[in-house]
Amino acid sequence: MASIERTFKLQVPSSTENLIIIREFVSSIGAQAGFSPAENAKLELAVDEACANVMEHAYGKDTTKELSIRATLDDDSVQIEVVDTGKPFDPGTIEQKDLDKLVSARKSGGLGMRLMKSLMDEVHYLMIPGQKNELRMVKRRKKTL
Amino acid sequence: MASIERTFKLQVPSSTENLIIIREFVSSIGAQAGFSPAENAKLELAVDEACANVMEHAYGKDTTKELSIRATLDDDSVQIEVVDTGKPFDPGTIEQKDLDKLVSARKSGGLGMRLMKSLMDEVHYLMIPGQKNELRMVKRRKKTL
Amino acid sequence: MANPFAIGKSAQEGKSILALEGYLDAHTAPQFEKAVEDEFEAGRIRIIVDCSKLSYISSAGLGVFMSFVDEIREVGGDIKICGLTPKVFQVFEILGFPALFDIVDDIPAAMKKYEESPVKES
Amino acid sequence: MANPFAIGKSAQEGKSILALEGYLDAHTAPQFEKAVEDEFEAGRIRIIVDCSKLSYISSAGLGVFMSFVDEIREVGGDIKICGLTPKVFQVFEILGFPALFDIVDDIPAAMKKYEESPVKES
Ligand SMILES: Nc1ncnc2c1ncn2[C@@H]1O[C@H](COP(=O)(O)OP(=O)(O)O)[C@@H](O)[C@H]1O
Ligand SMILES: Nc1ncnc2c1ncn2[C@@H]1O[C@H](COP(=O)(O)OP(=O)(O)O)[C@@H](O)[C@H]1O
Repeated sequence: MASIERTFKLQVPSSTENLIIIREFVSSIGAQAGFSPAENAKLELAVDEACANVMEHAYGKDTTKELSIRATLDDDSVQIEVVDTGKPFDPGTIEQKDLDKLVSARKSGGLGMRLMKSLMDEVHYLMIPGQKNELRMVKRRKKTL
Repeated sequence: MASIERTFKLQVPSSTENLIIIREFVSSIGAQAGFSPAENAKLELAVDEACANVMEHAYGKDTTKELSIRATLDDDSVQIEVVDTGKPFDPGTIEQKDLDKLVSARKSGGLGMRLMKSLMDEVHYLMIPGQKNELRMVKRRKKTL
Repeated sequence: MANPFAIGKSAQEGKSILALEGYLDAHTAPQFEKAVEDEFEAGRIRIIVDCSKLSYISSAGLGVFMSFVDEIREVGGDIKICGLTPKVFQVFEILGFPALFDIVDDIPAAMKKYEESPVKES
Repeated sequence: MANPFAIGKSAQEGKSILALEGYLDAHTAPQFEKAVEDEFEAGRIRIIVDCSKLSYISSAGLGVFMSFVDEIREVGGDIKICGLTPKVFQVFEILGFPALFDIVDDIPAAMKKYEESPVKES
């Protein structure tokens, strides 16, 4: 593995039919990073959740919008940034309800953000109003000393 | 299929290990365009050849460089632009030798450009010295009237 | 083509079997939602979801299980889940689904579960 | 992982069989080139390339066949190609390879071809 940083970018229309392109992109990068199939499946799912949220919430299903994913691979980690120019939101205001509460409220949502947090080592939101929303996630590579 | 134009972009380091990411990207777009598996295989191969040429010739195997692919899907066609900032070249000066000549000269190259031309409906090179080199290829979608 | 997902429907001993295949994500979840809704509205409230050919699930797919099960249990039915591959099971587990759903190995085990406990005990 | 390609080597009735598997592109072609070179340098000049498990080929892979065959034929050997799937065969065909190489169905057919015509007639 080269020690320099490598950057990959993907930009697709904000349509859920492109989630499969996004997952293939991420999974190829995870394979290059040397992630095991199980670890790579986690990376793939976390990015799917992040992008599905942008498509549904930030862009309100407007498929004429664009969504960008930037992946940076270095010796220590894979870093993913998902960028959109849609509606900003404050992740701090989102309450994490217990699963049984969601079930009795007959909700179908509320699982994505908790999944991202368990699947990745770091999850950060950065909102620059009027400019862009960015979700940055990091998954560390296990060191084989 | 929506009637508006959809654009997809991919940027990867100029390393042959990324050809597989490029092929997956292109093949997902071809599937969205409704190409049959055989037509899609042609699109995928043409773009692989274009990118392998950039990696080898335009960038002379310098893997710190970046290569971009832009795919535009509309009602009539899939258009692919491969962009690099490496060494420009004049495709008009490239002689197409017969296969048996290549064999007796023990050449391993000289097949890529002829493949692209047979696989795609249009192949254009555009070199803007000091700025970028662009290879634009078009594959038309069959009309089902 | 771009997002291969399919649902096979069958019935066995008064249970409805929905066999999921391929990728269940935000794009394909509405198909699954419709299928569960159709069963419920036709009064077929004992559902088995066979995931043995399901290669991928995201929260949009999990949300379908979550949003229907309460309603179905209220009328004496249930959704039993079977055939999860380790990869897909991992996602159910992270979210704590095993505490809320009967998750068993295969269709015969799901049938047996319906004998023992028609509605999951909580 | 990112670019799965493998070459299986075996020998049968004095022929060297190289069984290609996966994706043969500009990234993996050097491995194939090295394998053919090794055979040639060890004096094993009757080569059968079995492509039945080859899922993809680009011009970099085709170039390997092209660059060695003349040298090998000069010393009385050959490269016979077998097992091409329709997808891969299409690429050989576009470039006119069938006129320059013996392309047959399977390993037994390649063996037989070596009996009939040890070096492809041109
Ligand atoms: N990228 C985003 N832009 C705007 N709102 C978001 C975004 N991501 C999440 N949200 C908000 O946070 C809530 C919880 O998100 P999540 O846990 O992924 O569940 P779900 O998307 O299924 O509702 C969403 O319902 C939405 O209101
Ligand atoms: N993108 C490119 N940039 C610079 N030179 C190129 C490019 N593409 C092709 N060439 C030149 O054209 C020649 C023929 O290309 P091609 O038919 O693809 O065969 P090969 O790449 O195997 O030599 C190359 O050897 C190279 O000199």
